[in-house]
Amino acid sequence: MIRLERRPQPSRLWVWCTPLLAVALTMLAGGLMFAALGKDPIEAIRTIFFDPLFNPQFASYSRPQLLVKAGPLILIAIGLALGFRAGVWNIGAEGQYIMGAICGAAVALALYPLDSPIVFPAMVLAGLLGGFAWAMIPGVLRTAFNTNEILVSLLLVYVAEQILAAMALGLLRNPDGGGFPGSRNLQQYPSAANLELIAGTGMHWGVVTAFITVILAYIVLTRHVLGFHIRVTGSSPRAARFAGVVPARLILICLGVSGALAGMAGLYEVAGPAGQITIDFNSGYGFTAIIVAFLGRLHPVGILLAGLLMALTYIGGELAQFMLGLPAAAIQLFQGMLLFFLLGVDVLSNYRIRIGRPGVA
Amino acid sequence: MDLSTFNWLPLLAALMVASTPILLAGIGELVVEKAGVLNLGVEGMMITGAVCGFAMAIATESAVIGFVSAAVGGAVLSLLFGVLTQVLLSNQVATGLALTLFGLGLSAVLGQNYIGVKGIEISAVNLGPLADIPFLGPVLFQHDGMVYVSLLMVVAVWYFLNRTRAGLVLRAVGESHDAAHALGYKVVRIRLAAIAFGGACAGLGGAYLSLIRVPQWTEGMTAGAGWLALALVVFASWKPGRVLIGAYLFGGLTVLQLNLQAAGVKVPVELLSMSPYVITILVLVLISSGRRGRQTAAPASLGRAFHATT
Amino acid sequence: MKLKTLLTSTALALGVANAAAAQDPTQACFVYVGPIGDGGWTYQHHQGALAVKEAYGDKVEIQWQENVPEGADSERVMTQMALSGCDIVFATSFGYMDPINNVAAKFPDVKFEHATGYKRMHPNVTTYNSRFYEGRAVVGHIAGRMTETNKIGYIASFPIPEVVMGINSYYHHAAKVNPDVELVVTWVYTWFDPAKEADAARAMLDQGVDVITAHTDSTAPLAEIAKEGGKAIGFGQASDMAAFAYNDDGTPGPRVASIIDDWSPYYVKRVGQLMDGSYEQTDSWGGMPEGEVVIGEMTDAIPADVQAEAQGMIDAITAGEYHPFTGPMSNQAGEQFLAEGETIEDGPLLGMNFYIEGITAEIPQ
Amino acid sequence: MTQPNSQEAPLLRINALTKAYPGVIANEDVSFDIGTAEIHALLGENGAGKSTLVKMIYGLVKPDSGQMVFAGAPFAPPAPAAARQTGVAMVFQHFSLFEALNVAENVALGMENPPAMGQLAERITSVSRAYGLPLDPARRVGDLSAGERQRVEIVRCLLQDPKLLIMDEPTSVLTPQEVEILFETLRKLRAEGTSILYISHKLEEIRTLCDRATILRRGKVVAKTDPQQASASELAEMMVGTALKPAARVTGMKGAVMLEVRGLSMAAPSDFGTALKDLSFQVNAGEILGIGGVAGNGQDELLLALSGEITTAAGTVRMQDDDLSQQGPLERRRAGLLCAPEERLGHAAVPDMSLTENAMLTARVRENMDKAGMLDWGAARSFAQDVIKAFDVRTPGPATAAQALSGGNLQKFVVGREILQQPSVLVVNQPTWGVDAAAAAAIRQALLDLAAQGAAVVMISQDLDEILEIADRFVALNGGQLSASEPVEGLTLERIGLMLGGAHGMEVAQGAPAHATAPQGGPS
Repeated sequence: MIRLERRPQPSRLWVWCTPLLAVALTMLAGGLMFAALGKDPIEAIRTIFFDPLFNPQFASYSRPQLLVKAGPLILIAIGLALGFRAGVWNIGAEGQYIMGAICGAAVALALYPLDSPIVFPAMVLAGLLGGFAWAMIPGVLRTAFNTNEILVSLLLVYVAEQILAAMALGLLRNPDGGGFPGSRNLQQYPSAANLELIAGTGMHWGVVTAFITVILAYIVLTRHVLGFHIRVTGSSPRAARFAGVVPARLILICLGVSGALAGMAGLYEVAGPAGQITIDFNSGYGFTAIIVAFLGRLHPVGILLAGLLMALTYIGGELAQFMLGLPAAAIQLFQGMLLFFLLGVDVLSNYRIRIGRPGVA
Repeated sequence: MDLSTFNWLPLLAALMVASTPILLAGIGELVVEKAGVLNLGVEGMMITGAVCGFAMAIATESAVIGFVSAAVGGAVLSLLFGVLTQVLLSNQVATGLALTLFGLGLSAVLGQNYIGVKGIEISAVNLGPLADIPFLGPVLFQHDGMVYVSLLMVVAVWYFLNRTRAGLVLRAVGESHDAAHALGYKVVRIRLAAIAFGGACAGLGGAYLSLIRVPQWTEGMTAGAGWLALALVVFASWKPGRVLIGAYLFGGLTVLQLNLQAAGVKVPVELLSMSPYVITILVLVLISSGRRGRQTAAPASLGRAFHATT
Repeated sequence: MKLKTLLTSTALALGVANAAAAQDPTQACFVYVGPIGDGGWTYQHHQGALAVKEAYGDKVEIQWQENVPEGADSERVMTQMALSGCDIVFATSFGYMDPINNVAAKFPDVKFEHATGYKRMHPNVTTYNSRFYEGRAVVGHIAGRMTETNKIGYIASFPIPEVVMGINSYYHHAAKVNPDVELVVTWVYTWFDPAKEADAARAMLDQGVDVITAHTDSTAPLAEIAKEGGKAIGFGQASDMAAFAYNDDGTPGPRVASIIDDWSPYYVKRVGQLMDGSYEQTDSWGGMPEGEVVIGEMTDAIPADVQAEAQGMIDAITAGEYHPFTGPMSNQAGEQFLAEGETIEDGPLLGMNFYIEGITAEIPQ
Repeated sequence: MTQPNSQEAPLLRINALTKAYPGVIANEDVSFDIGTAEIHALLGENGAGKSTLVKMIYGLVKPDSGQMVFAGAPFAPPAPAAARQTGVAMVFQHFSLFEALNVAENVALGMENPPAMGQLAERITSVSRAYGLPLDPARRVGDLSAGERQRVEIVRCLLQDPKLLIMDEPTSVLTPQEVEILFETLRKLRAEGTSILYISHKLEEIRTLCDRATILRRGKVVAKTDPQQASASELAEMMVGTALKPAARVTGMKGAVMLEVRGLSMAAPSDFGTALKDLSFQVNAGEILGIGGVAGNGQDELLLALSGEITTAAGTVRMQDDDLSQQGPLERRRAGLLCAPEERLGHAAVPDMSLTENAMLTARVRENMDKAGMLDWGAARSFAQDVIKAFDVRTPGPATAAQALSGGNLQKFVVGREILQQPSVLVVNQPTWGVDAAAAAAIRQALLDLAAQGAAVVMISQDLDEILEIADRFVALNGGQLSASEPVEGLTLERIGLMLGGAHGMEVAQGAPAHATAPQGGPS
C-alpha cells in the first residue's frame, strides 16, 4: 500500500527535481504515442525539444522566436501567479488580453496616421487600462457582492470574444481593407508598431516588459510587504486580516495587476507579432498562461522557465508537424501529457510517498 | 416581415434538442461540484465522448452502444483528472484546463479515420398517441430517446441528491470533507465516483452532438459547449431543476436568435451570443449578494483538495 | 471521373518534361488554418496538396501544418518552412495576408502563394482565389426552380465581401427563374461550429425554408435537412458531401448537388511551373473554367429539366460565355450598378458590400 | 456512586494496542478494560495519545499491533461504519457536522441504517426530549449554537442505542449548568446499561462523573485509578508526570485606565457568528480582566473588534486619549494594542510559513522590520530568535514552519511574539486552549508578569479555572452581551454559571435524580 504523508515544509530538492522528472516521463509516454502513430519516437522527441534550440538550419531563427512566444505567456502568468498566491482566481486573462489589445489598437487607429513618439506609450497605457478595467469587473463583483471571481472572469472571456468579433467586423475594420474583417496592420504604422528592438533577437517591448516583470515580481514577492501580504492571504486569509491586510483592497490589486499585465500582453501582441485585430486574434495565451503559472510553481523564476518550456513545445511541436508529418492533435496530446505529468509529480514536493502498512483504514 | 407570421411551435421543439448536450454535461458537472470538485475539463470530456460514441456507433451500427461507449470514454478521461486531483492532490483549476487540452488532442487523434463518415440514423422514439396531441405533441413527444434520457437524468439526479442516502453522503462530502472523513466516509472514493459520473454525462452530451445533433465527427466539434455547461451549473446555483431551466434558456437563446434571423427579424447577433454569459454573471451576482445566498448555493468544499491527515 | 483524367494527363505531361531536371525533390509546403479533419475548407486544400504529391511522385515532397492561428504564429510557421527548405509555400487563409508578405520579404528565393488575399508586396508573392460565386449561381438556379415554399435559405458565416457576393449570386439566379422567391439569410458568425450550423438549418426549416445552402463547412445542415424526409433539400459545400446524396434505401438524399472547392488543378499547375521554370507571379482567380469550382453530381432529386438548365449554365460559365454578375442588376435602393449586358469588374466584385435588389434583409454592421 | 460492574466480563477489552506514526509513537502497549454500564475516564494531556486511541476504537485508524475484544468477540473495525454497527458511537471534539445541512440530515449521516427522513425527524424530537436535549430536526446546523451542535452529535449517537459511547472533550463548549445537565444525561444512560468512554483533561469533571480512570502519558498507560478516591492534584501529577506549581501572582499596583470599550456593537461578521451588543468595559494598567463565556457567545467577534480586523463606530474602542475604533490592525499595533487570537494555525500564525515570516506577520510595525515597504528579513529572524529563546519554544530554529510545532510550543511563540513587543494592552483569546500543562503554566505566568510590568491584559477564556487562577476581575460574555464585572476574589463557580446565563434552553433529563439543582431555561 502506498500512501502520502504531508511534509512539514515543501522539499526544496523535489521542487527543482519534479519538473525534470515530468519532462522525462513525458518524453517516455510521448515517445510511445509517437511510436504508436508510426513515427520514430526519438526523432520526434529530438525535433520537439532540441531542434528549436540547436538545429543548425532553424535554431538561429527559432531561438529568438521562443522569446516572442514565451513573452506574453510569462507576462500574463506573472500577473496571474500574484493573484493565485493570494487565493484570487483570475482565470479570465484571455478576456483581459483581448480587451487590452482592442483598447490599445483603438488608440493607435484613432491617432492614425499621426507620426509622434507619444503614440506607442499611449497605446501601452490604453492596453494596460483595457485589461485592468476588464479584470475590475470580477474584482468589484467579488468585493461588493462576494461573487465568485473564477466564474465571472471565465464568463467574461466569451463576452470579450464577442466584442472582438464585433470590433474586427465593425468599428475597427480597416477602411482600406476592401470590406474584409480585421483592422489596419499596426506593423505598417511605424509610430504604433512594436517591432524588434534589436534585429534578430526577438526582443520586442513585450518581451522586455515580461523580463522586467519577472524581476519586479520576484522582488515584490520576496522583499516587499505587498508580496508578503499576498502570500499570507493565500495561505491563510484570517491571518492576513490579523496582520492588517484589507482583503478587498488586495483582491482588487491582484485582479488589477493581472488584468493590466494581460492587457499589456495583448497590446504588445497586436502591435507587434500579430499586427492587427482580427476575429480570432486571441490564440489562447490567457489560458495557456494559467498552466504556465502552475508549472512555474507560481514563482517568478519558475514561470520564466515554464514559459520558455511551453514556447519550446509549441515551436518544437510545429517543427515536428511539418518535418515529420505528425498531426497537430498529437502535439496537443503531447502537451497535455506534459501538463499532467508536471501537475502529477508536484505531489512529491509537498508529500512523502510511504510504502508500507496502511495507516488509514 | 413581422413576428405575427413567426412560427413558434418548432422553436420550442428545436430548443429541447439544441439544449440536450449542455443539459447532459451540466447535470453531470453539477454532481461533481456537489461532491466538492471543480472540473473545468468538461469540454475535453465532451469531445472525447463525441468521438468514442461516434466511432463505436459506426463500428456496431448501434446508437445504444455508441452512447454507452461515449459515457465510458468520458468517464475514463475524467478519472485521469480524478487521480491527479484526488490522489496526487494537484490543483483542480490547472488540471481541469489541462484535461481540456488533452481531450481535444486525444479526440482528434482517435477521430482521424472518421472524418467525413456519415453517422448512423437514429429515429425519434415512438410515443404513440402522445405525439399526435396538438401543440404539445410536436413540441414534447417527437424527439429522439436521448432527449428523454436527459430529462430523466435531471429527475434522477434530483432524486438522488435530495432523497437518497448516497446523495446525502455525496452532498456531505462536498460540504465538509473533513467531517465526512471523520464519520468514516471514503471522501476520495466518493469524489472519484462523482467525477466519473460527471465524465460519463459529459461524454453522453458530446455523443449527442456527434450522433444526433450534427451527426458526424469533426475535430473541435463541441465548439465551446463544455464551457457553457460550466456556466450553466453556476447559473443553476447547483440545483438540478434549475440546470434544466438554464439549459433550455441558453439553448433557447441560440435557437431563438437564429429563428428570428430566419424569420427576417433584425437581431443584434453579437449581443444575443454573449447574453448567456452576461445573464449567468447577473445570476451569480444575485445569488451571491442575497442573504445567506452563498451558503445555500456553492458547496463549501468546492475546489479544495482533501488529504486525510491520520 | 473528369478530375482524375485531368490529373493523370497533367502528371504525364509534366513528368516527361521534367524528367531531366529532377535532382532534389521540390518541396511544396502548405499552411492550414483549421484541422485537416474539418471535412471542408482545410480538408479540400489538403486534397489539393495530396494531388500534387500524386502528380509528381518522388519529384516533390509535400509538408504541411494544420491548425495554424493567423497572426504571429503563422509568420513563424512560414519562416520555419522557408528555412527548412520549402521551395513554395501555400498559405490557405485570408488572415495570413500580412504575415506571408513579411516572410516573403526575407526569403526572395522562396515562392509564396496566398489564398483569398489581395496583397502582393513582393515579387515572390502570388495570390489566388476561386470564383465560388459561380457555383452559387448554379445552386441558386436550382433553388429557385425547386423551392415549393418560395423561401430559400443561406447560412452565412461573416459579413465579408466573399460571403455577400455568394448571397447575391445565389439570390440573383433563384429570383431570375422564380420572381416570388424570398431569401432568408442567417448569420452564424463562425466558419465552423457543427451544432450551431445545425441549429441554423433547423431554424430556417422551421420558418418554412425548403432549400438551404451554407457558407460554413460542416455537413451538419445537410444532416438536419435529412430529418425533413425529402421535404427540403440542400447542397454540399466545399467538399462533395456525397454521403448525403443518397439515403440508405437508395432514394435521393438531402444533398442534391454540391459546390466543390477543387484546389488540385491550381496546385498541380503552380508546382509544375516552378519545376519547369515557367513560374511567374500572378493574381489568379480561377473558377469553373479552370476546374477549381466544380459542381458535384446532381442527384435524381433534381428534375431532369432543371438538371439540364443547370448543366447549361455550368457549360456556359465554363466556356466563358456567361458571367453570373451580368446586368441589369441593381442594389437594394434600386440604383442600377450593372447596365443591361454589362458584366462586373473583378475589383468591385471583390469589395462587394451591399445586397442586390429583392433581398429584404440588411447586412449586419 | 461506584457501579458494581467489575466482576462481569468487560464490554471492551483493549489489549496491548500500539500505533506508531513516523517519528512518534502515539500509543504503546495500551491495555485497559471498559466495563458494562461504566463511565470510564481517559485522562491525559494534549498529545498523550487519547485521540489516536479512540480513533482506533472507532475504526478510523488501524492499530499496528494489539487486539480488542468487544462484548466477548474479537473487535477490529475496518471503518467507522463497522464500529457503529457493533455498537460504538462517538461524539467528536471538533464537530463532525455539516453546516449547510439540517439537523436530521446530519443525524442520518452518522447512522448506519437511518429510517426515512420523516420518521427520523420524529425520533430525533422524541429522543432529544427524553434526554433533555431539545432539537428542531429541520434547522440548519450552521444556525445552531455550539451547545446545540453538540446536542446534534449526542442525539445522533443515542439514536443508535450504542453500547459504548465515546465522548471527546464534551464540556469545553458548555456552561457549568449545561455541563451538569449533560452529566445527568450520561448518568441516565449508564443507568440504562450504556458504557461511556469519557475523554477529558478536566480533573474535577472526572472526579464527579467517572467510575474509573485510565491515565495516558506519552502514549503509555501510566495509571489506572478510581478518580473519586484520588484528589485533583494527584490526578494532575499522574497526568503531567511532575508536580506543577501554581502561577505566582504578584498583585501589583493598578494604574490608569489603559483600554476603554464603550457601547461597542457589531453585526455578526458571518452567518454563523454572533453579534456584539453594547459592550462596555475598562482595563487598567497592571490588571488582568478575565472575560469568560461559553464558545460561540461572541469571543471571536470581540477579539476581531479589538484587534481592528473589524472596525466599529467611533468612540467605542479607546486607548487613553486615542480613539482606535476606526483604525485597522496596523494602527492599533502602533498605538500599543496587541492581540493573540484563539486559533493558532490560520489566524494567529500562517501554518506553512516559517517562524521568521510569522514574526514579520505582526511585529513589523513595532519592531521596524521594513523601510518603505521593503522588508528586513534579518530583523524578523533575530526577533523570532528572541521569542524562541525568551519563551522556551522547542523548535529547530526560526526557519521551521509554524505547523511543524506542537500546539504548546506554537502558542508560546504566538503569545511571546506579542509580549516581546511590549504592548500597553494585550488581548488574548483562549491563551492555553489545547496546550500541554507545562506550556499553559508558562503562558499564564508570562501574562501575570506582563501585567506586573504595567500593561493591561484582557484574557478571553472559556476555561473558568484559568480565569479564577490569574485574572483580577471577571466579566461574562453571553450571547454577545457583557455582564457587569466582579472581582475574582470570592467568586464561586455557581455564581459564574449564573453570570454566563445558566443553561441554554436545556431541560433536565426526565427522571433525573433530585439533586440536579441547575436553574432551568435561563436566557439563551
